[in-house]
Amino acid sequence: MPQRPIEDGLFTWPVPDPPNRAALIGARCADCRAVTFPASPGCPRCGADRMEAEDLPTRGTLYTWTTQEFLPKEPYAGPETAQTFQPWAVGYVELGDVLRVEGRLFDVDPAALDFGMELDVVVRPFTIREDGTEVFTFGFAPAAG
Amino acid sequence: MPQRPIEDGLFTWPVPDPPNRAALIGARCADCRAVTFPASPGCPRCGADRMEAEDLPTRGTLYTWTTQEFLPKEPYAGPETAQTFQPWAVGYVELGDVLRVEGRLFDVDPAALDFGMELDVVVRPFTIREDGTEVFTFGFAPAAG
Amino acid sequence: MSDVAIAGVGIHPFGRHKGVTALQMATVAARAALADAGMKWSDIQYAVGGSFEVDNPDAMVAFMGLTGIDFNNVYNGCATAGSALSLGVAAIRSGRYERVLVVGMDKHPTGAFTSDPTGYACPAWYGEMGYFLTPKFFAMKINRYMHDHGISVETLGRVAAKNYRNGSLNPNAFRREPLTVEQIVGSRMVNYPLTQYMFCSPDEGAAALVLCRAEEAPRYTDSPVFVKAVEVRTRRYGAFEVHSPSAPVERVAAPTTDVARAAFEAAGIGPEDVDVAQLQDTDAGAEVIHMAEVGLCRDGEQEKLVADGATSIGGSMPINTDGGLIANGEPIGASGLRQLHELTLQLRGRAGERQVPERPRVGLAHLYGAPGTSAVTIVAR
Amino acid sequence: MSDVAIAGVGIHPFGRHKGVTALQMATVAARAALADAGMKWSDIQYAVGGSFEVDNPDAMVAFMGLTGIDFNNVYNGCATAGSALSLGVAAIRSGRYERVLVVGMDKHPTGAFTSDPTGYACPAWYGEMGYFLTPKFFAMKINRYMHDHGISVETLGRVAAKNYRNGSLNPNAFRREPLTVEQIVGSRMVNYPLTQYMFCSPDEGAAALVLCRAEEAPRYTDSPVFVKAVEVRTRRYGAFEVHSPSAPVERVAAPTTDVARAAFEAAGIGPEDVDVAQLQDTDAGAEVIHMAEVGLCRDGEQEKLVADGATSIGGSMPINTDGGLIANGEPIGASGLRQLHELTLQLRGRAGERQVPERPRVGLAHLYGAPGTSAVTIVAR
Ligand SMILES: [Zn+2]
Ligand SMILES: [Zn+2]
Repeated sequence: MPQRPIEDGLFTWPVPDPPNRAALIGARCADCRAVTFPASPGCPRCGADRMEAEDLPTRGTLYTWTTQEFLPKEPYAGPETAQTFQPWAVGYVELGDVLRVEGRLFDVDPAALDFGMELDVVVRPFTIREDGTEVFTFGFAPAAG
Repeated sequence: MPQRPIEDGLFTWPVPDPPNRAALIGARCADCRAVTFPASPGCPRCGADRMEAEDLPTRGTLYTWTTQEFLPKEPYAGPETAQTFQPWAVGYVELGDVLRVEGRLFDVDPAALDFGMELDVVVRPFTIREDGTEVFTFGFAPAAG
Repeated sequence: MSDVAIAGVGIHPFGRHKGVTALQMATVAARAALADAGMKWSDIQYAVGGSFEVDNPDAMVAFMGLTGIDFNNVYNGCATAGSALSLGVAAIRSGRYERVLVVGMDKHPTGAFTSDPTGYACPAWYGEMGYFLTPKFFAMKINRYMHDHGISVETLGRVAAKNYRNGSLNPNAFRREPLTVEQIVGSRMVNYPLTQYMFCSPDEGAAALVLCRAEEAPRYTDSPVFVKAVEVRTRRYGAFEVHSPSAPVERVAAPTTDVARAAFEAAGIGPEDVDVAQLQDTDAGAEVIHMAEVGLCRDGEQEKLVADGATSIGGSMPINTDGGLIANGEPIGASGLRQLHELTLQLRGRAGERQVPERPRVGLAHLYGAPGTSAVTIVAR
Repeated sequence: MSDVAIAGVGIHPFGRHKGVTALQMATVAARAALADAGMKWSDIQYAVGGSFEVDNPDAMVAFMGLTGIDFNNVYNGCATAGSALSLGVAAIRSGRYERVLVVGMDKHPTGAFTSDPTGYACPAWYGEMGYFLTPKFFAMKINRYMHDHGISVETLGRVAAKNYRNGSLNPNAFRREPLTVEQIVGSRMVNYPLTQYMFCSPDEGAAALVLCRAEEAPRYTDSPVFVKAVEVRTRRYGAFEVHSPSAPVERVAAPTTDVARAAFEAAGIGPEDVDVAQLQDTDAGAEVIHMAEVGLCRDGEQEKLVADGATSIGGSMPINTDGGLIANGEPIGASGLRQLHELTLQLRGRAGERQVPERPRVGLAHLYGAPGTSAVTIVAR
């Protein structure tokens, strides 16, 4: 089955070190050093337009979260139907002292989520498109130790 | 087959006199006597909100026209496909000294249309909806004499 | 520069109105505002219309009368009415026009708002992943806020219950059934910790204001309300805002805080002078956060204030006296003008069953919308 | 009241730009306008954005920098840029702000524009019948106009050929291939008497202006262009306008005529003073009609003027020197700012191959859009 990321240039996977971890690809402003994810054509902090790609830290802490308990309307492109939909958790994870990134929270009971818990960047299957391509996306899962 | 007008309150058909003619239902402002078609909740001329329904003249003259040579996108609800589409003519017809009303021009070769030609208000089949209802609409056709 | 007065207000009830178009509702609201001011449509020299669903609010001239008026349409998300009002006020202050209509309208389909993420500077994949949803963000914001500032779920329930109670006193509200804290907290979870009855719903409605020069106000009304300030601001870098795939760790004040400060400075008063406020309560948590962001209290004080009933109609800091978004729903273009409609009635002392007991002198209206835009208006009599 | 100058102009090429969002194009145009003025984004205190497809043009702050700016979005159909510019100008004239960005952007799908008729005060059946289409109306308007005023089909072909020729000299244009009158008149009939190549197409692009107080202009540019007037008007009862199921027999002047008169009066000049004009040429017939409606000639004189080349770049009345909508296409929010971009270059004497020979002093830009709204801007050096 052909496989592809949900978007090119979003994450590096796997990274050589640590093993089995993924790294999100941000951009750092050459002028004021602010970091964006995903890479932005302009710096939201100072307005400069020289942005350089940079891998973000692969581990972080949970800043906040919620549960998504209804099936989103389009443009949501996940595989569920109203019948098969199961609530999921989504949160902002603080990667180093750099940036809080939003993503799905995998492998964890929402009731067990807590502020400050350690999470790793992971890549998981998201859906299978009509043309048979399996689409992968990024998210976070409890730190593997 | 169930039949219905494309919209209620748009035309009276047939009218008793002259026979086989239809009358469009406009609204006349109780204050300034301006007439609208279709009936409007407010007067475009003076802003008053007392509008009274009134049948418009059933014969008029062609003010201007064009041809529609491509299949309109939605919300167009006609029965054609890209394969079956045939250009049609559409124009503004001056009904008495009251109002110019836009509508399809039936039973006439577009090349034979001319400014000032006499046209009657007519009602014709427009499309058949998925539920089997035949929808009728109004338009204009060369005056029957 | 001329000061600006509200000469008249009008509203079309909020809710669901099958067969009535948004432009028709706007016409009803505008005619009511004109009647309230004792003006004719032809007296109006300039109009500003706001809507999400209607491409061209100015098309209502077909129903109002084709006077050839200069009519400008604006859209700034849920802050649309603030933008519309600011243009109307600026047109009078600058001396360009003397009598202005500001009108908002919308007719939304049911369910959470959605749109094309790339029109909000978000990548397409953000929508494909199911992240382009406002309720989810608001839930995450209040979840962290509750943790940081000791706000309980009961407080969210009390805020919503207060708004449903106020809505039950408002003949123009969408939700007119009072609900208990238990019913609200126990309703279906939508986005933890926010339940179904803690959210407002998109709906339908329209509201309108007629503005005039302050000097001329006595010609049109025996109880003029003056617009002391109306400000609009987008977010600064470091604000934690909706529709953000990422947010910097560095934090600055929210756009609501920025815009409230600017409005208070322009009005020459402070939060302590506000007698009645209408705050953007997209959900019960938003009302809690916005109380602090606009400066009506400090972070965390909401827990006691709400429990003590301070934000109820009879309390020391009445908020969302007409039921807010929670009881009225949110027709985006109209929502902020509904707030001004309510403040005008309150300052006139004509809010009926929901009148704040000591007739208020100063009112504040606050809006917040995607992608991080806020508006604050301060009115006084 | 301060006069207003154009301190800088910027444009993103018009055409088709796969993979580039409208907000990204707007960012390119805005950065170019800032660079032209020698300003930084943080110098800008207020911005006005216009778009049809983008809900929130203000979301471009994510790319420009999150400065917390007051940013207002407007939409007035094809007259959007006129509305945006009028707000930017008013903000400076009133003394509220000193440095303002006005930006327009759009990224349309192919094919004729369509939308929900009820948002234009039209009944739903009008759309179901296939009548809610602008090209059809413009064809009916020019058909009658040609009959009343003796305009030939060849004149329509010559107008379009002139615009394609001008577009071939414009590196930012969408259509850069010159076409002959025969090719244009002989192309596929779309709506009689208008053929395919007589129409502009919806496309993609962005344009931006930086405005400042006239007194400050020398700080930013060695060739300031001043905004002498910008006016917007809707139609009066009796104007013959697009999206009208019916029209009164009683006729009054078109909104274009009304707004041009208002603009000339505000600028203190007359049509005879205009050295170069950009007119809304949604189709070749529209340019012909708008020549008379704005007052550049009398009804019927276009036949000879066009045949004599008066509206060519080297003629006595150069019109649409950058190719107009016919060669540039129409990204609605950006279209009118493209006109101002071109007029600024022409008045600066820096329009390159398409420079009007005697460097013009006064320029006029005209927009017309559904449901009958027109804007005219007059600039001078
Ligand atoms: Zn930077
Ligand atoms: Zn009338």
